[in-house]
Amino acid sequence: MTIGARIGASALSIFIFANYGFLLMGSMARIRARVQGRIGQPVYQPYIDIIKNNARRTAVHHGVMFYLGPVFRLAGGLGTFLFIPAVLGAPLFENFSFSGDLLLVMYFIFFGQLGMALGAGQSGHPYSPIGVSRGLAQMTAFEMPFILAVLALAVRHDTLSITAIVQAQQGGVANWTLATDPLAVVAAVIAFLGMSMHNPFSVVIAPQEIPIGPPTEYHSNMLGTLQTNRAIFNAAKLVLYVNLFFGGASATDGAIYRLLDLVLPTVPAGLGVVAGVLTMVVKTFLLYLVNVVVGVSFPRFRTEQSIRFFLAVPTLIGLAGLVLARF
Amino acid sequence: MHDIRDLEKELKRRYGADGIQSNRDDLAFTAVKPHAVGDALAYLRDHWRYVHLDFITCVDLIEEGRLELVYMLRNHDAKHDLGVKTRIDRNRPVMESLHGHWAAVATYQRELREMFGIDFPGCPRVDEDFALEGWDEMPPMRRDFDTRAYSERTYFPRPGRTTSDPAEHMRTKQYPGRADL
Amino acid sequence: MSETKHANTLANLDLPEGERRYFCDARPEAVEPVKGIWEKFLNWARANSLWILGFGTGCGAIELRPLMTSRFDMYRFGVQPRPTPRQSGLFIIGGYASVKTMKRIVRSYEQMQGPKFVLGLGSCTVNGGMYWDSYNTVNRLDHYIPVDVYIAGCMPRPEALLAGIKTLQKRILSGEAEGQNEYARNFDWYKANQKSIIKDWNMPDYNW
Amino acid sequence: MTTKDREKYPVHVGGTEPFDLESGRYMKVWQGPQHPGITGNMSLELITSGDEVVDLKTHVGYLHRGFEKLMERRKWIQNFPLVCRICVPEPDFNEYLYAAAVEELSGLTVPERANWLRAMNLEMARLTSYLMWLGGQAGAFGMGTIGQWTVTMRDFMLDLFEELSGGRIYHMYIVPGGVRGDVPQGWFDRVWSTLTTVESVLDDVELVLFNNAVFKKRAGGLGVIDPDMVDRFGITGPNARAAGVRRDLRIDRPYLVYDELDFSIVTGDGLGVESDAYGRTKCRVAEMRQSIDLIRQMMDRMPEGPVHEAPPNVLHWKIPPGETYLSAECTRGEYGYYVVSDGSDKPRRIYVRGPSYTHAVALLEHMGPGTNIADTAGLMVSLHTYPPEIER
Repeated sequence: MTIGARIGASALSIFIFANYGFLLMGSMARIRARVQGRIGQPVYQPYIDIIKNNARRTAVHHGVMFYLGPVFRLAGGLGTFLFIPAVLGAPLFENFSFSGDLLLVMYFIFFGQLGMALGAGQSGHPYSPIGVSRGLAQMTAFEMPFILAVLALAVRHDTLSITAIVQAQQGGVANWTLATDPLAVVAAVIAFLGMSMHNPFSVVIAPQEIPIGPPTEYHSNMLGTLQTNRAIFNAAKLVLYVNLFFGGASATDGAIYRLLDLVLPTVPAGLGVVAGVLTMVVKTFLLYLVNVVVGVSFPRFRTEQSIRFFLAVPTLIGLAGLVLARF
Repeated sequence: MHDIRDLEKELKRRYGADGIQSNRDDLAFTAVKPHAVGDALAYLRDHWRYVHLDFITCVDLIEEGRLELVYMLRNHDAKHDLGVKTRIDRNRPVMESLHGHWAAVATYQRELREMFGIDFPGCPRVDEDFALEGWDEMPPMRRDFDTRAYSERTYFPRPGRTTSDPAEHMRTKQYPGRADL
Repeated sequence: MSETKHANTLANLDLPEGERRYFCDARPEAVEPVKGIWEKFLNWARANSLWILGFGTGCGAIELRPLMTSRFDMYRFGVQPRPTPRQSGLFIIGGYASVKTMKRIVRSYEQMQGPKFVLGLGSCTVNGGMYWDSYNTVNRLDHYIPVDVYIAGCMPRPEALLAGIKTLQKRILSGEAEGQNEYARNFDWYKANQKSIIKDWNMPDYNW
Repeated sequence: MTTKDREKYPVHVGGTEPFDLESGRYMKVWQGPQHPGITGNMSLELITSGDEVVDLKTHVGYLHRGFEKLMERRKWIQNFPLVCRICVPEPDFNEYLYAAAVEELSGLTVPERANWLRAMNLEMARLTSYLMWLGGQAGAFGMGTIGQWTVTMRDFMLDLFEELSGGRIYHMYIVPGGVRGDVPQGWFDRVWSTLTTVESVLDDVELVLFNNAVFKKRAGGLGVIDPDMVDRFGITGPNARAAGVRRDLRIDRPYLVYDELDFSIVTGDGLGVESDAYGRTKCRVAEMRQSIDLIRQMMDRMPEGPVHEAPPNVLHWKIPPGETYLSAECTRGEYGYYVVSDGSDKPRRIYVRGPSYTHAVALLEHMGPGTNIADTAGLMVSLHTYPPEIER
């Protein structure tokens, strides 16, 4: 596969999963509204918001770094996605995955927030540094269980390639990390709550206790960039988690593929890819649903409370998972 | 033991209070000289269990050229309210600051300073703006401050508002010919 | 600062040297809308994604909570509250504006990014309403910031608020809601009115 | 926080700034007036060191309308639409206190049934205001779901008010000489069913809130009020009762028909909770259930009869000279009206005593230092401060 075709394929997959991320945001807002007894905004509301934000007529200049913040954030989101194979066995969706992509992805996940911190710092609004300090402190905290879980995986499968990890989980739920390393999965999922900044770990962007953190001064097209990144970044993190812990999605395997296999004499490759994408969509939706349900049913931790929490329970679970994976 | 007569005697003997007028069986008023207010309040608080300060306010007696300060105290055990009044000069209104007695007194004094122009030397933050900001007219709660004239002078009243005397309206429009209106 | 300034110079010059660079020393400029179908499309997006500034300026704010909850769910129309003026485009003045609040209203309004819309809630924003003779509440809101829609009543019901929001959306779709440009064109007049009531003007004339 | 912890912070002397903001150790942050985590329209001037508030100043006046001045230039009856505007969440206490003061000064008598309806109106207002507050308290800690539920319940209560008085927020139902009209047909039944709905939602709220580890962590130990602070700061209402001080004007000095009703004071130690934000929340939820019970008692024992004693021609109504102070137990504490009449057809002086006057300024400025900057909103809401009754 030539590099040009590869770039084109990645662009296409980014486009598909970005739209999926938008629709995910919209539908989750609706689910949140249902818990609160409301109807909620339309599913396509994120699109309108982004169009409006990019169509703002005026914007305020705070300096170069202020502009670069959202760019870094978007770069982080894109980079995270670009090195994750979305669907196994589908050249269209394997992006730029290579043998050591896990390390690179884990770097990219936190790259965006650092860039954002620099940009928000230059905005000069007192709320921004407060939110930045909270955010970075929490980030270092929930990195710990996440990294322990990933190490458990790496030790278990003796590889740093996401593709290989997904490959190793094929062939039924029994091979999933959920079944092989349940402790690592628990630690990682708790870390995901913090990573996706839902309650109870959302003090960074809390409206009540000092609004609203780093993006206080961001508006107009910069806010639009941030929203776009949120969609892509959410999708990327979800895909990564499903790949690492929930068996990923394959174009030549999976429940939907088997179903097709029953009804059709021979499943064409394109249909297999569609089946893989559908598997990924279902799994990511369920994973995100867990987050949202937890989010609507909890208040927020304060910064130091959430740091204590992360460094206590999930870290110990992750350590136990690592030990179990080794021996 | 809370006996209103003993209290009256004590206040008369110690602070020259001129009697206690009881409006209800749980509400009474007394009046002392300005210099004695601080001691009287402390005495009431410490010896007669008037531990709770309801409010401090001021009534503008413009006819007598006086400002009447009212300190309303409450005795929770005897279920009795006692209002301690004192009158100060309206043209040079200065009153002893009692911010040591209760924590909220400073706030009340800030408001009185702003609304009535009473000075409380030594009261913390007494010269800061409380409710108003950059007010340069006479203190607005004085009787001779005409709020309507100030509003019409300042705030671009929207034309079309007709204010009619309701009594006049009833007499002419609603019940013409009624004698008792 | 009680002394009157020339209306066509910005007050940044009166600031201490260190603080001048913090604020914008340029006057607001009217941004002409691009003509044609593209602007219609953008207006559609603006009308369907109204972000309210979370600033309860008066007692009208108490009817915004029911508006957000399940009875009158304003999220259905793409209306949602935002905590920071930079990101919000709709300013609901919840009732009477005292002078002290008016100062903050002006600052928040100028910090909002255009196109921005103002919705005057309650009779007290129209002509002072119940406080028409009060010494501390402004009578006509539209003398200080441009107002797109007034909602009369004290207090207006949430249904009235929804109707006002729908009216505002119609105005935006028809391209009439150009309050930002109006503010920029009549900047001096608005500034003079604001300074006539805000006695201690200790901020720049136009702070982004 | 206790008094001992305060000693490590500089004290205010005459409002001079004890913190050197240029030193880089402190940062000044304004919370409000444009802030979702603020009650109403006020602002807190915070000086923070790291994540900790070392100094807090309350700034009020953003809602100052000069009520007391306006009342002095309106006739007695013309003030009735005005007084209820002082307190938006529960205007009925203003209506009742002003009406009672006018009646006491003018010697106007009130029919029996009117008193019962007044008391019922006040209890419904208490419940409505508490529902609003509960949402705010949970929302201050980031739990918007509770607010969505309770504010909807508040809407159902407002429907009852609307059916009774025609107004959702401002009722103007309690007028001198009684109430403005008798209850509509079948209104009591609707009240009863609505109260049942509210109770069921309260069960859910208690389940979600008081069994919630995160809420316990956030609200527990936040803003502790020692019983010895109560008299010094003039703390009243649930804030004092949660500290274990048994003071409730409805029982200590029964007004209206409260002496005929069967209820007891809700105190923090009675519920076995500390006097922190969590304990205050528990106390207030208990009082919500109590007022639901009170409303039901009143509906059971409501006597028949007239509801309004017509005053003389209100347009020429001259109140004989005199002065009085009436206080009632509102949601936040002691609400009082000090009315002075000089015999004319307009009041001479009316002073409105709101409980937030001490809670939001003196008490909050005392309790602020030492709290986490993320807790200031929760602390302020847990005191149930409401700005308009401070500046009026």
